[in-house]
Amino acid sequence: MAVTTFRQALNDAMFEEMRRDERVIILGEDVSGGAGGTSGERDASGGIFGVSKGLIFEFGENRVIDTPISESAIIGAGAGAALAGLRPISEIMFADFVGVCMDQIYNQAAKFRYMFGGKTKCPLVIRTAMGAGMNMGAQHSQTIYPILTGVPGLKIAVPSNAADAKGLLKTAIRDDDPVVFFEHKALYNRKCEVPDGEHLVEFGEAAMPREGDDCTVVAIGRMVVFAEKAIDGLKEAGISCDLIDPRTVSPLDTETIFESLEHTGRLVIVDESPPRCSVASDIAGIVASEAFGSLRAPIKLVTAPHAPVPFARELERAYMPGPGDIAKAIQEVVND
Amino acid sequence: MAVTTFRQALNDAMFEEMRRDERVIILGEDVSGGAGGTSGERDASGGIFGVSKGLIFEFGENRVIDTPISESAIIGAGAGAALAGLRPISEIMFADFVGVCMDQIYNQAAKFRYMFGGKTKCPLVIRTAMGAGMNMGAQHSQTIYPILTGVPGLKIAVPSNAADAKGLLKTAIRDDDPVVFFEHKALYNRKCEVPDGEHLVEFGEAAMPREGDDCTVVAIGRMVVFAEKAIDGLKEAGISCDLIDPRTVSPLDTETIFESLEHTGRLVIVDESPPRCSVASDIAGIVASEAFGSLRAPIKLVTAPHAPVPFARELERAYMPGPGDIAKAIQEVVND
Amino acid sequence: MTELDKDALLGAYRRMKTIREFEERLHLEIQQGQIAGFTHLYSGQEAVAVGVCDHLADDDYIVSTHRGHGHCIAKGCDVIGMMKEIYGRADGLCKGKGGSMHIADFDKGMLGANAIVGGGPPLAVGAAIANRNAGDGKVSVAFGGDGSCNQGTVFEAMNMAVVLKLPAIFVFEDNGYSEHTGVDYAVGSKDIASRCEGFGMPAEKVNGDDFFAVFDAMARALEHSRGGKGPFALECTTTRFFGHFEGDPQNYRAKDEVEQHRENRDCLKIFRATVTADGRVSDDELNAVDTDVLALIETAVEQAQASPPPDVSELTTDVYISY
Amino acid sequence: MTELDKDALLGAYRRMKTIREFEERLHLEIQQGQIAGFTHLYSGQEAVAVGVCDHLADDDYIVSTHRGHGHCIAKGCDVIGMMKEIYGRADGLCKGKGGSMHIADFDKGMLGANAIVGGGPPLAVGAAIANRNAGDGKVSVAFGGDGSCNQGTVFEAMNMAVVLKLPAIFVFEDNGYSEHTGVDYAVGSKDIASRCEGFGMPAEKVNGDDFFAVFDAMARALEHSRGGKGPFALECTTTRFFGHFEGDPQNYRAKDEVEQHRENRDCLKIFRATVTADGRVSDDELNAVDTDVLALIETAVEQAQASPPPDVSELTTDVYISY
Ligand SMILES: Cc1ncc(C[n+]2csc(CCOP(=O)(O)OP(=O)(O)O)c2C)c(N)n1
Ligand SMILES: Cc1ncc(C[n+]2csc(CCOP(=O)(O)OP(=O)(O)O)c2C)c(N)n1
Ligand SMILES: [Mg+2]
Ligand SMILES: [Mg+2]
Repeated sequence: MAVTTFRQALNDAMFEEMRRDERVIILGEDVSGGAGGTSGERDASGGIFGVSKGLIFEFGENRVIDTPISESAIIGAGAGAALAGLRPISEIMFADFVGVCMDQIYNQAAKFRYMFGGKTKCPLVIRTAMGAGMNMGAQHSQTIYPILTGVPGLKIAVPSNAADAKGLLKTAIRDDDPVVFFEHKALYNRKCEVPDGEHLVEFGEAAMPREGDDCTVVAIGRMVVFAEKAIDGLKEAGISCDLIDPRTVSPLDTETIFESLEHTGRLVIVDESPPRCSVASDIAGIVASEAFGSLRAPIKLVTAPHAPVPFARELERAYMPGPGDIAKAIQEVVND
Repeated sequence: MAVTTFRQALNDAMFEEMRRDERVIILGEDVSGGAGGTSGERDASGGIFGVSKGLIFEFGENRVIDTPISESAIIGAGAGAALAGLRPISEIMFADFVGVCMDQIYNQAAKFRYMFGGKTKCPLVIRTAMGAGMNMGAQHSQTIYPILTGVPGLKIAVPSNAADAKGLLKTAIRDDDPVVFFEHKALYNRKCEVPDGEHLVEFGEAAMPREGDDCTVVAIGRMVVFAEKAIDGLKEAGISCDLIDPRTVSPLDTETIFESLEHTGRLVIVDESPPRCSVASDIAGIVASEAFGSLRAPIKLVTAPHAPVPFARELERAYMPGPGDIAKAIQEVVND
Repeated sequence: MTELDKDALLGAYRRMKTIREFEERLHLEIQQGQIAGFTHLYSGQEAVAVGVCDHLADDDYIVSTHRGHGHCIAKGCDVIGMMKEIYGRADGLCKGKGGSMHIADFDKGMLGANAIVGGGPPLAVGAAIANRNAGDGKVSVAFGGDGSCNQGTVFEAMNMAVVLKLPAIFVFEDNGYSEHTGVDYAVGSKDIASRCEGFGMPAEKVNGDDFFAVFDAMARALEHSRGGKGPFALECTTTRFFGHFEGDPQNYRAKDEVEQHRENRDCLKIFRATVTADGRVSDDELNAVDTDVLALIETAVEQAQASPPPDVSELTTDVYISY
Repeated sequence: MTELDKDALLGAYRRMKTIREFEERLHLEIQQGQIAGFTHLYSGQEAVAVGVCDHLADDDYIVSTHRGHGHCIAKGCDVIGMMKEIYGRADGLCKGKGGSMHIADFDKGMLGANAIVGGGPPLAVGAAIANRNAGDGKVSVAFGGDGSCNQGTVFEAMNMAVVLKLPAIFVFEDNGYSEHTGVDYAVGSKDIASRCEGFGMPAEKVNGDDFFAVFDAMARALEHSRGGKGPFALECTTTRFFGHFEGDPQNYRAKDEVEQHRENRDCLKIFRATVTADGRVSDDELNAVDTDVLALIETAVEQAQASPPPDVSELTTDVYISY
């Protein structure tokens, strides 16, 4: 096991998969960078967050493709290349930008297999950076995954740590269905142990980084980090929780959630997104319809407010659910 | 009271509001139609569904604007004109097409007021036709409102009958916030009584077209029609229901839902959308967190399956929730 | 004019005629309520689809539009499977799940019709990346209408194809209208080819009613693109013989416009006149093709009508390969 | 060259200098960790913003980009309010909710910076509809970078402006790069003006380092657009003196590129040389402006640092007017 950053784990995953299968290509803005620059230096960025650093030198310009600022063409070209036998990774720099290429994601890539009667597949991975916490303002800080989770035909991965990031990305690249892969910007520098050698994480299998009896906490992406903090802090107060990290929100491992609820009877769901039609309220809805009998208290949703992401540090801090909000919700639910 | 079609009610609403306020304009593809045609006839379509028929003759080309097939420019121009003091109605022919203009909806129009510190407003109405049932296939049959309901800054109207369609559209046009207005294609020819004279329906106030004791049914858009059928059919079996039509899903009138639940204790939610992150699961989630105490049985969600909309009649019929599915759900919940 | 032998000429005629009769028959079937949904007929534009696709092999790719039947037939899709699809039958090309606007046939390099205007060209760019990387001289063709050339996705695709020097060919069929709006209104430049040139690729404007004009221009486009010089655009001026969709009252067209076009701009008539005039093919030979084609269409309709609808269990299959 | 009187010249210089010093100071403040977030500086491009906006009144509209400080200042936004906004303060122009990429000032006709590349031009088209309908000779200007000219929304906006003959002016600032990619790589046509012409509007390519070149071209653009002839495009070639965003190591640029540009292509130096050469303005007069500007920036920073952050209760206000 090596201790690796989330960024490095993703980079490793791409190196490994691109070596393993020459059909894998990556395309996006500045995924290498430097094309047409006066220094002549390629890989001037390696992805604006450095995630695709170095790929161009090993795999060349035909497989590591810098594109103009044309997200519909980035996704469309990925989807079209997938229909034509490649296994593309299309990078959308910030998840917020799916607005300019949404059609290619939800009407095209997601629906090909169904519309065409199962006669094709679209093994496209869309990698994108999401989330608040860097004071980037309303158009560079959203989570976005809620609006894609409901789209039939897409799979949605939201890793919370480096090991899962690597294992899920490798699985995504090998998966024959289109996958949207959300990377929280605030996690890129976080480290954890990542298993050596081939490491794959199956879709639809939640992780349970904490186990306990009093409450089930479901948290997504970076919120897992905050939930761990909250839960660890509640030990003193004698409260213990199951913490469930779904890792993929579509498919969603409801079984693990339902099983946990059977013994805790209490549920807190943490999602960095605004509340309406979020994955938090979705999971709550699923539980209220399919595992109602297990519930011994109202479900608590800990989410961002129904507001865009504000710029000022103080407001953005208040916007994001934090460990304190989570701890408070757990206590309330447990005492209900 | 005159008996009027849904289509005519919408047309009346636009005529009335455009007469009342000359800042109201409408723009979209073929909202009039015939420009550049060889017959020289304007208003050749009046909107592909005929909803804007006749407007051009009264209000002229400066206010009834036929556009190229450029949805980002249609929404963007609407939003920009709104910032500049007009009150535009931008028409997106089929709701499915929001994919090519999503950014202008959710990153631009929705966020202006917040990003700019409350120093402006964006009184834009986006009118669009939604829904399955006409064998139009996977890219012309979606409901779409779930992916916009979660966007802070937007209001979302989904009328189920001609009277509400008129009243809600007039309210939308007068509203100072951006509103997305969803018109179910299968409702355009449906008639009902529409109050004469000025008829406005407030946002965030649900209607209750049926009242009863055994179950609360929340249904959206065309599903209200099916729910009415289902509920009326259950009278014989001695089952009576509150039927709640939220009319706007953002803002959502949770109060009416919670009040109803206090006496029924049972909830069925009907939504033509696929289940994940739908308005159905969202309402279920809200209830499970805020009105849990009222629930005496699991919530039942009646939705489309997690699949694109299929083409063949037989499949599409099976795709859409129908009165039978709703009746079955009510019976199950009541007997739980 | 390119030298085509008799077989090639009869083949081209057969494909154009098949499209024509397929569409004329659909028009009747739809009027009689046999077919549900939203159907856009290609009658009148056949010379474009066939003039382009007659250059292509099964492993060249095309992407198509909402008005896609012609492209499918030209690219070699099974006509009976298509008819069944449009009828919504279980044994249709896409199991009845796609319908008129979503026909694809991957064995034929037909990557799909598309009900989103401008949806296809970005996909063709991707297919052209696959072509380029394979280095096998294959190309990808994106069909689009005059109206589609106002959709941002199409511009992005053209620019990206130029930047990446891809073997992608953009074919714009200017049939005079996008829905109920004339091209001279909606295309600000009133000229599509020069727009494409603005993106840095060569473009030609050709008479889309003339199979030979299209065929020859496509030969030049292929020479360019297969030669590694990047994309090429064709603007083909043509006309449609029916409404935008079936049921369209066509109030935007002069009363006799279609009649005039059917008289003077019918690509099949023009083709016949050309090839019989110089004696390359006889009227009898063409008439024999007509007979064949009508029989095929009749069979297609009969089989489609006799085919079963998809089973309801198909509702949730094919959403994913695994989930 | 347009005849500008001394006041106009000094005013233009003041605005350019204010932008320059605002940005140079921000660069320092950011290095010192005073300012959070994602900041894109406009230094080097001042002649474009000022050359364009010096023609505009408060009731002409502009829409801007992620690199918007220059446009704001040129259009007359309050510099202190801007600094406070970038600092994230309660009394910033947008109450600290917007930040560097979302500054707007509606009293000044500044409809907002925009963090989505290509987000602005469609908005300008709408504002130009309002201009046209009001019939008051006002115009709307959309600023964009060389990179933005590859985004589909921008093309749609240009075409629609032509179709509707709107008084919209599209200003493309070619500073050589979109992020870390050179314009010759990403713009397939290697020429933006000809692209715009492809959409059916006149376009000019001008030296964006030269205030007078921009100012004169903008005069021609306005004559065209105010005269009811529809949109106009300007491609202004310029350079940026800092990285794409603050913190950018700029590995894509030759080591001495910025230094060279600061030496030879500094629009302030060029302006000074021009106006002092012919004696219209003296060095002393310009130096006096410099002193003023530095004092203003100092005040802005001091006030911004002293200002309070927004109250947490502001988190959920301004989402709607009523809900
Ligand atoms: C993004 C999008 N906008 C609008 C439509 C509705 N629509 C379908 S076909 C069409 C006109 C297309 O015109 P053109 O590209 O000229 O093709 P033609 O129909 O003439 O073959 C329109 C507006 C659509 N399907 N997709
Ligand atoms: C839709 C979208 N795609 C990508 C980005 C990320 N991004 C921000 S600025 C930029 C480069 C813009 O280049 P250009 O238009 O030349 O403007 P400049 O930065 O040079 O002023 C990119 C790619 C974005 N903000 N929005
Ligand atoms: Mg057309
Ligand atoms: Mg640039």
